[in-house]
Amino acid sequence: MDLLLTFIQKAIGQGIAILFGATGEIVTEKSGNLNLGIPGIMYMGGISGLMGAFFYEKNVANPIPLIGLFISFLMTFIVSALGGFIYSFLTITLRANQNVVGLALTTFGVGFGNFFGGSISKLAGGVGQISVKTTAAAFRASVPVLNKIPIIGDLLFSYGFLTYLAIIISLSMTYFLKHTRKGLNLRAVGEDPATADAAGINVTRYKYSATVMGAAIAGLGGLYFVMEYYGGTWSNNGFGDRGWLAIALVILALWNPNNAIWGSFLFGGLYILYIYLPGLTRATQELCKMLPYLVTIVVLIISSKRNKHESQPPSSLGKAYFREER
Amino acid sequence: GSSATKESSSDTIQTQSSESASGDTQDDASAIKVGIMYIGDENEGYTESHMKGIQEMKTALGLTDEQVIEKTNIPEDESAYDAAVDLADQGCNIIFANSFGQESYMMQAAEEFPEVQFAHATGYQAASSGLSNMHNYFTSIYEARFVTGVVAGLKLNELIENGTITAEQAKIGYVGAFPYAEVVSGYTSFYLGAKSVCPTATMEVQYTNSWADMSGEAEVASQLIANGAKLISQHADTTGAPSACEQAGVPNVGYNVDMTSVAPDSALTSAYNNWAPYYTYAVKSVIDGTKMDVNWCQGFAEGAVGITALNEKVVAAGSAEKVAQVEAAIKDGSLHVFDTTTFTIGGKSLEDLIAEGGDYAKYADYVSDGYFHESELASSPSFDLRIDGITELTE
Amino acid sequence: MSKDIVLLNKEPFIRMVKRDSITTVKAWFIRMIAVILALIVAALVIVAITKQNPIEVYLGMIDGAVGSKRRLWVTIREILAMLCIAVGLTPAFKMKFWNIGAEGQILMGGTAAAAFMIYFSDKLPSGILLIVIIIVSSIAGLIWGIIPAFFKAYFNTNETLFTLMLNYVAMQIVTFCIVFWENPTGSNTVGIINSATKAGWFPSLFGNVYGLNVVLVLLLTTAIAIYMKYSKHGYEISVVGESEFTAEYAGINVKKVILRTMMVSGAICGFAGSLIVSGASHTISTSTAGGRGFTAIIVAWMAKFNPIAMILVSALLIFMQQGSVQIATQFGLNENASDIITGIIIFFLIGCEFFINYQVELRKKSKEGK
Amino acid sequence: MEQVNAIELKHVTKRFGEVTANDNVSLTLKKGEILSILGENGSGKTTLMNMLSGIYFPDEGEIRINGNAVTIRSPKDSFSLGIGMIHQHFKLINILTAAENIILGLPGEKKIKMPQVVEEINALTRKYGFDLNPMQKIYDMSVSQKQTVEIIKVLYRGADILILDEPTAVLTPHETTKLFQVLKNMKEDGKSIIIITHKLNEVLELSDRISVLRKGTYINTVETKDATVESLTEMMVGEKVSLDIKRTKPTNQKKRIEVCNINCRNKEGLPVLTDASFIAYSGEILGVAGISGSGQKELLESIAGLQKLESGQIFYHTPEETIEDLTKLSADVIKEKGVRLAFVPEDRLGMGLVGSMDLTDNMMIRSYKDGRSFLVDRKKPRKLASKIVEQLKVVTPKLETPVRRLSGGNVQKVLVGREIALNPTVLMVAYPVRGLDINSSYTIYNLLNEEKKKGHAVICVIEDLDVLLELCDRILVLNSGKITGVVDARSTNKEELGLLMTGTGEEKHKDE
Ligand SMILES: Nc1ncnc2c1ncn2[C@@H]1O[C@H](COP(=O)(O)OP(=O)(O)OP(=O)(O)O)[C@@H](O)[C@H]1O
Ligand SMILES: Nc1ncnc2c1ncn2[C@@H]1O[C@H](COP(=O)(O)OP(=O)(O)OP(=O)(O)O)[C@@H](O)[C@H]1O
Ligand SMILES: [Mg+2]
Ligand SMILES: [Mg+2]
Repeated sequence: MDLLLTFIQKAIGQGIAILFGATGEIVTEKSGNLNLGIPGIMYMGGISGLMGAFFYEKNVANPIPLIGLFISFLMTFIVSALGGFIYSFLTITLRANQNVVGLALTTFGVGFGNFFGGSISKLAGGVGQISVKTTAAAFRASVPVLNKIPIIGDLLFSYGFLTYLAIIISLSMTYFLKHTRKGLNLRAVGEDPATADAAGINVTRYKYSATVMGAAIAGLGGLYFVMEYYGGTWSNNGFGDRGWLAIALVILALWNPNNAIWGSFLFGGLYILYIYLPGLTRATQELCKMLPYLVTIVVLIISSKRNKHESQPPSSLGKAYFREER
Repeated sequence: GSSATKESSSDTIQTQSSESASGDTQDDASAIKVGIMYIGDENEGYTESHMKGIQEMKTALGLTDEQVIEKTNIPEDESAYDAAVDLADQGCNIIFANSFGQESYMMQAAEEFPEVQFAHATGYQAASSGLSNMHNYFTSIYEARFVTGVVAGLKLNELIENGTITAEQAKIGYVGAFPYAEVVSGYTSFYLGAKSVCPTATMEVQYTNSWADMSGEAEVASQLIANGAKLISQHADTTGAPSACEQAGVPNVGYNVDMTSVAPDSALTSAYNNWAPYYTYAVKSVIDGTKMDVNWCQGFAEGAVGITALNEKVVAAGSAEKVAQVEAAIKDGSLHVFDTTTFTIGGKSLEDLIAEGGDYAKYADYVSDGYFHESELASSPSFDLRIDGITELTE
Repeated sequence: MSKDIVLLNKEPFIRMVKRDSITTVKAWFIRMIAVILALIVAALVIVAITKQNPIEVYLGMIDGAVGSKRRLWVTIREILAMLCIAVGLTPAFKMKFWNIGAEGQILMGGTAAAAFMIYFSDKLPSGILLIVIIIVSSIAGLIWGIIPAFFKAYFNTNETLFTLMLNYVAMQIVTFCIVFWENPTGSNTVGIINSATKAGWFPSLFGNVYGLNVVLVLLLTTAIAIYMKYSKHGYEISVVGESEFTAEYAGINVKKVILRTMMVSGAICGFAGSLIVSGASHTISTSTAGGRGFTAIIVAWMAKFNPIAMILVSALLIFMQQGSVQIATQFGLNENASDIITGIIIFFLIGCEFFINYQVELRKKSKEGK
Repeated sequence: MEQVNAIELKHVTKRFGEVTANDNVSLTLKKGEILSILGENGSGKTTLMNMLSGIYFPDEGEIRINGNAVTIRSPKDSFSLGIGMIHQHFKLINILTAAENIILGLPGEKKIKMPQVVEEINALTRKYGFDLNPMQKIYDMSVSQKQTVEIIKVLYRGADILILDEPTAVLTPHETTKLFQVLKNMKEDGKSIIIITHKLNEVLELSDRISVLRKGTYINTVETKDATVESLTEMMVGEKVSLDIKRTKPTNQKKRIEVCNINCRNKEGLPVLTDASFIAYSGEILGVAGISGSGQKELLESIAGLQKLESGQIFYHTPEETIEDLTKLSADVIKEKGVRLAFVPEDRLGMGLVGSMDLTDNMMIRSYKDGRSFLVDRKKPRKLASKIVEQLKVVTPKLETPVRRLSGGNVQKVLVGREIALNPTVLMVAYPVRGLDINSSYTIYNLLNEEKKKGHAVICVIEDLDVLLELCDRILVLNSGKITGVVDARSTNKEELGLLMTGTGEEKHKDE
C-alpha cells in the first residue's frame, strides 16, 4: 500500500516537469514552430530560478519564503522566455532552420545550466552546498489541512503549488486553444501562416508570443525540478533527458494539453517503474528503463495509423514563413 | 627551494600557500610537474574531494599553479588515454587519474612513458600489470563508513527507545551505485557499524546503476522509505537521496560531502575521503626520487578518511562520545571493521566457509586473525561478500 | 459610406527582400563577419562571467586543439568521426527524413563492434575480424535506421520522434550489454577490449594510428558526395524529399527509396560506431556516441550537405570542443563554458544565412509624397 | 458632390529581384462597378491585387482608397480599408470549420460565441443566396463550397471592395453562373468588385469595364459594351491572334486503352469510381467531362498506375496489336514494360514537376532510369530542356531556374513538353489549360491536336464545355464516379452534356 502510494506520488512528481515542458511545446508547436531547444530551455529555467533564490537568500539576513519564491519564479520565467526569444528571432525573423536552431539551443541551454550550476555551487562552498532552504520550502509547501487526510491527502494534496499550476496551465491552454479567438488564430498560424496572414492575423507576433510563452512555461518545468523535486539544489545534467520526453509527450497527447496531463503521469510512472518492480536484475532493470521510450514509439505508430485530420501535427510545423515567398 | 617558490608566486593567487609551505620543500620541487585527470569537475562531490587533496598537496609541497595541470571531465574512454599522454607530453613527472574506468587507458599511457609515474585511484591492476611506473591508491573509506554506521545505529536505537519504531522495524535503506566490491565493501562496513550498536538492524540495498544520477538516487531512496526503511545511507555521488529523505523526514547518512545544506533536518553525518595524504606522499616521493607504493591505502590513522561534523539537531544523544571511542579503537587497531565474529553468511562464519572450500576458498588470503583484511593486498576494496542481514533488492 | 477610413502613412521601417543570387565570395564574406561577430560576443561573455582575457582564452583553445602533434591528431580523429556521421545523415536529410537518431545508430554500431571484439577475437584472424566488425557494425546501424524507416514508409509514422526515442532505447541496450561485458563484475566499465592482442583494432596506416580512419572516412565522404549528386539513387532521394506524389508519378517506389536511404544512412552511422570503438576508444559505454549524433545534424545542416563545407563545419565545432578541454585546464573555465560559446557561434552562423538569402531594405525617406 | 473612386492606383511599380511584375501601373475602380482585369500569364495581375490586399508592398506609386491616399502594410490594413480579396489559391484552414475560418483574425470578445457567429453567417448566406453549413469542416468541402466560404469571409468582414482572382478557374459552368448571380447581387448592394479571369466570355458577360495588363504594364481600360473577344485578345497579346481549334477527322483508329469495370476508393474509403468501362482509340481526342470531383483524376491515375484499383481491368493495345494487361501495375512497372504512356497531372508542381528543381532535373523525372549505369546522365535531359524552352517559347531566365519560379503557363508548357517528348502512344492530360491565358491555352490545344494527328490516343479532362465540344472527337461524361455516357463531340451540345454530368441522382449523392 505504502509502496503503491509512494509510486503514484513519485510518478506524478516525475511527470510534472515533463508536463510543463510538453504544455510549453504544444503552445509553441501550435504556432508552427518545432522547438527542439526545449530541453535546453528547461535547464536554463531551472538554473536561473535557483540562482535568483540563491542570491536572494545569500544577500538577505532573514529571507522571506514568498519573496524568494517570487524572485525565482520571475527569474525562471524571464530567462526561459529569453531562450524562446533567441529561438524565435533566429527562426521567425531570420528564418533559420528550426531543427538546427533547436538543437543548438539545447546545447547552449544545457551548457548554460551546468556552467552556472557549477558556478553557484562554488560560491556556495562546494558540491551539494547550494541550498535555498527557505525558498525551496515555500515551493515544497503542500496544501495545508487537506494534506493531513489519510491516503487522499498524500495522493492529491501533498504537492507544492507548481504541481497544481502545471495542471491549471494545461487545462487553461486547452480552453484557450479551443474556445478563444486568440487560440483560434494561433491554431490558424500553425496550420497555414499564409492563410492566417491573409486573414489579417499578425503571424510574426503570434509566432513570437506563442514560442516565447511556450518556452517560459517549459522553463517552469526546470524550476519545478530544481525547487520542488530536488528541494533547491543543483546537480549537473541532473534534469537528464526529460526535455526530450516532454517533446515526445506532445505527440502522445495529440497536441492537446489535457491529454498531456495524464500522459505525463504515465511517463513519470514508467520512468521510475524499474525501481518498484520486484525481482529485477540489474540487466532487466536497464531493459525496464526503456519503457517510456518504447511506449512513446508504440503510441506514435498507433496514432499514425489512425489518420484523423484532428490528430495530425500543425501542418506548417517546422517551416519558416515569409509572406512574399511562393 | 624557497627562492624558486617565491619567484613563481608573484603572479598567482597561490602566494599565501607557497609561503606557508616553503619550509620543507626539496630543492628540485620547482622542477617537478604534476598532472591529474578527473572524471568530473568541481561540481561533483567525488572529484571535488580529489581537487581539495591536490590543493592541499600543492600547499604542503609548495608547488606553483604552473606545476600542476588539472584536466576535468575526462571520460572513461580513449579521451582518458589522450589526456594522460597529453599530460606526459607537457612534461608531467607524475600523473593521477581518479576514476575506475580510466585504469586501462592509464596503463596504456604508462607503457608508453616509462619514466613518468602513473597513479590511479580505485583501480586494482597496477600490481599485476608488470609496469613499474603504474600505481594504485585508495582510502580505507570502509572505516569511516563503519563509524557513520555507528551514528546511524545510535539513531535507530533512539527511534526504538522513543517508540517511533519497534526493534524489528529498524531497517536501513542503502542507495548503491553498482554491485561491485567498492560498493559492497562500503555498505557492509556501514551495516556492521550500525549493527554493532543496534543488533536488530537490517538493511536493504537498491542500485541506481550510475555514479551520479541525482533523480535516480532520490527515487530509490523514496522507494526504500516506502518499503519500510527508517534510515537511508548511500554510496553514490549526488545529494539526491538526502534531498528525498529531507522531504520524507527520514534520517540519512551521506557520502563525500556534508549533506546538512540539502537535508538540514535529517542528515546525520557523511563519510568522506581525504586524498591529501596520498597526493602529498606520491608527489613527494617523485621529488625525492624515492620509490612509490604500488598499492597505497590508508584510513583514519593517517587522516585519509573521516566523517563530517555530526548534525547535532538530528543525531542521537551521546553520538559524539561513541564516535570518538570507535574512531580511537579503529586507529589503535583494537577494532577491525570486518571482524568475522560480527557477521555470518548464510548462517555460517566466513572462516567455516573458507574451510569448506568451494567458491569461498579464494578469500583464504584475506582472512586471518579473526578479521577480513580489507584493502591490504590491493588498495582497492575487495570485500564483495553478501552477509546476512542485508538484502539486495536488485538481483 | 459609414465605414471609418484608416489613414496609414507609415511605410514599414525595414523590409526584407529576397535576393536573387549572391556571389560565393560575398556569401563567405558574410559568414566570416558572422564568425567574427560571434567571437566578439563570446569574448564579451567570457569577460563577463570569468574576467579572463578573451584573447588568451582563444589562444588557449588553439593550443588545446592543435598545440601539439598529438593534439592535432586527436582533433583530426574527432573531426573524422563527426564528418562520418554528418555524411551518414546527409542522404536521410536530403530525403527530408528527419533522422535525429544517429546517436542510437552509432551506439548500435559500436555495440556490435564491441561484441565482435569480445566474442570473436580468438576465433577470427585479425584482418578478417576487422572487416567483419566494420560490416556488422554497419548492419547494426542499418537495422536501427530501417526500423523507423519502415514505419515511416508504411504507416507514415513521425520519424523525428521515433528516431529520437530509439536513441534512448539504444542507450539502454548498451547499458544492458555492459552488465554482461563489464570487468570486474558490477563495475559498469568494460575497459580496453583486447588491449593485449589488439584484435579488432584499426591497425596503424602510414605509421599513424589514425591513418586508416582518415582513409576510410574520406573515401566514404567522396562516395556519398558522388552518390548524392550523380547517381540515380541520389536523384530519387531528391525527388522523394521534395514530393512523394511526384516520386510516385515518376515511377519511383517511394517505400523502397525510404527504406534503402535509411539503410545507407543508418549503416554509415553504424560504421561511425565502429570507427569510434575499433578505431579510437576500444571500449563501449553509454557515452560512446557522446552527443555526436546531434552535433552532426547541425554540421550537416549548416554545411547545406556540401561535403567540403561539412569538413569545415565539423572542424570548427570539434576545434571548439577540443580547445575547451585546454581552457578548462588553463583558466578553470569549465567545459560547459565552451557549450555556451559554441552555441553562440552556431547562432550567429545560422543567423547569417538570412543575410545571404535576403536583403534588408530600410525605409526610403525620399518618396511617399504625403 | 464629386463621385470618388473606390480604388485609384497611381504609378504603382513592384519588382521581384530582376523581374518587374508591375511597371508604373495606374488603374481606377469606380464605386459600384464590376471591373475585369485581363492579362496574359505573368502579366502582373495577381501582384497588383496583392498590393491592395497587403500581401506585397509596392516599391513605388500611390494607392488611394475612396479618395484617400493610404499605405497598406498588411492584410489587416487592407481589411480595415474595406478591401476583401479572394485569392487565386484558397486561403482556408482545412481542419477548421467554415465559421471558424470566417471569423479568423477578427477582433471581438475573447471567448468565441459560436452560436451567435453561425447566426450572423446564416444571415449573410440568406441575403446573397449562398448555400453553406457554417459548421462543416473545410476538408469535407467541394471546391465551390470552399469558394463560398472565401466570399462570405470577405463579406463578414464588411468589405465593400471585393477582389476575386481567377474565381471561376475551378468551377463548373453551373457554379459559375451561381457565383455571377451573387456578384451581381452584391453590386446592387453598392459593392465595388474587381475580377480577374482568363475566360473572356465571362468577362464580357459580367463586367462593366475591362482593364488590360501586358508584361507588367498597364495597356488600357475599355467599356465592356465596346469590347469583343478578339479586341481583348489583341490588347492582351499585343498583336492579332487567331483563336481557332483546327479539328481534323480521326483516321486509322485502333483500340489503345481498354478499361473494364474498374472500381476504386479514395483515402476516406468512399467509392470514387464505380464500374467504369470505356475504350480510347488511337488518333482521337477523348474528352472527359464532369463536375469537379466526379472521378476524373482517379480515372487518369488508374490508367497511369497511380491509383489502387479495387477491381476491374485495364488493357493496353500496342501498335503491334498485342495486348498488355496493365491492371494493378504501378507506374514504374508499366514503364518497364515499354508502354509509352504520358500523363500530365492536374497538380503540376505537386506531382508533375518538382518545384525546387531546375528544368534539366525536371526533364529527368521521366527518363532518369534509362540506361544501365548507376549514375544519371544529365546531358540528354539538358538538351531536351533547351529544346522545349525554344520550341514552346517557355519564359525562363535560364535552364537552372527552379520551375517553381516560372509562371503557371510556363510551368504547364514545360510539363506538357516533357510528356510529349516521351513520344507517347497514349497522352493523358488533366485540366491542361487551367489558369492559363488564352494565348497559352491555344498553344496547348494545338499540341494536343498534333499528338492526335500523329496517331496517338489523347485523353483529356477539361472543365470548359465549349472547349470540349470544339476540341474533342468523343466526350466521356462522369457523374459521381459512374460513366453516364460517351458521346460524339460533333453532334452533342452543352445541354446534353450538362444533363449527363448532373443526372438526376446528383442532388441525392451530395446530401449523403
Ligand atoms: N512572390 C514573387 N516573387 C518573385 N516574383 C514574383 C512573385 N510573384 C510574382 N512575381 C513576378 O511577377 C510577375 C507577375 O506575376 P503575377 O502573379 O502578378 O501574374 P498574373 O498576372 O497574376 O498571372 P496569371 O494570369 O497567371 O495569374 C511574374 O512575372 C513574376 O515574375
Ligand atoms: N517566387 C518567385 N520568384 C521569382 N519569380 C517568380 C516567383 N513567383 C513567380 N515568379 C514569376 O512570376 C511570373 C508569373 O508568376 P505566376 O505564378 O503569378 O504566374 P501565373 O500565370 O499566375 O500562374 P498560375 O496561373 O498558375 O497561378 C513568372 O514568370 C515567374 O518568373
Ligand atoms: Mg495571377
Ligand atoms: Mg497566377
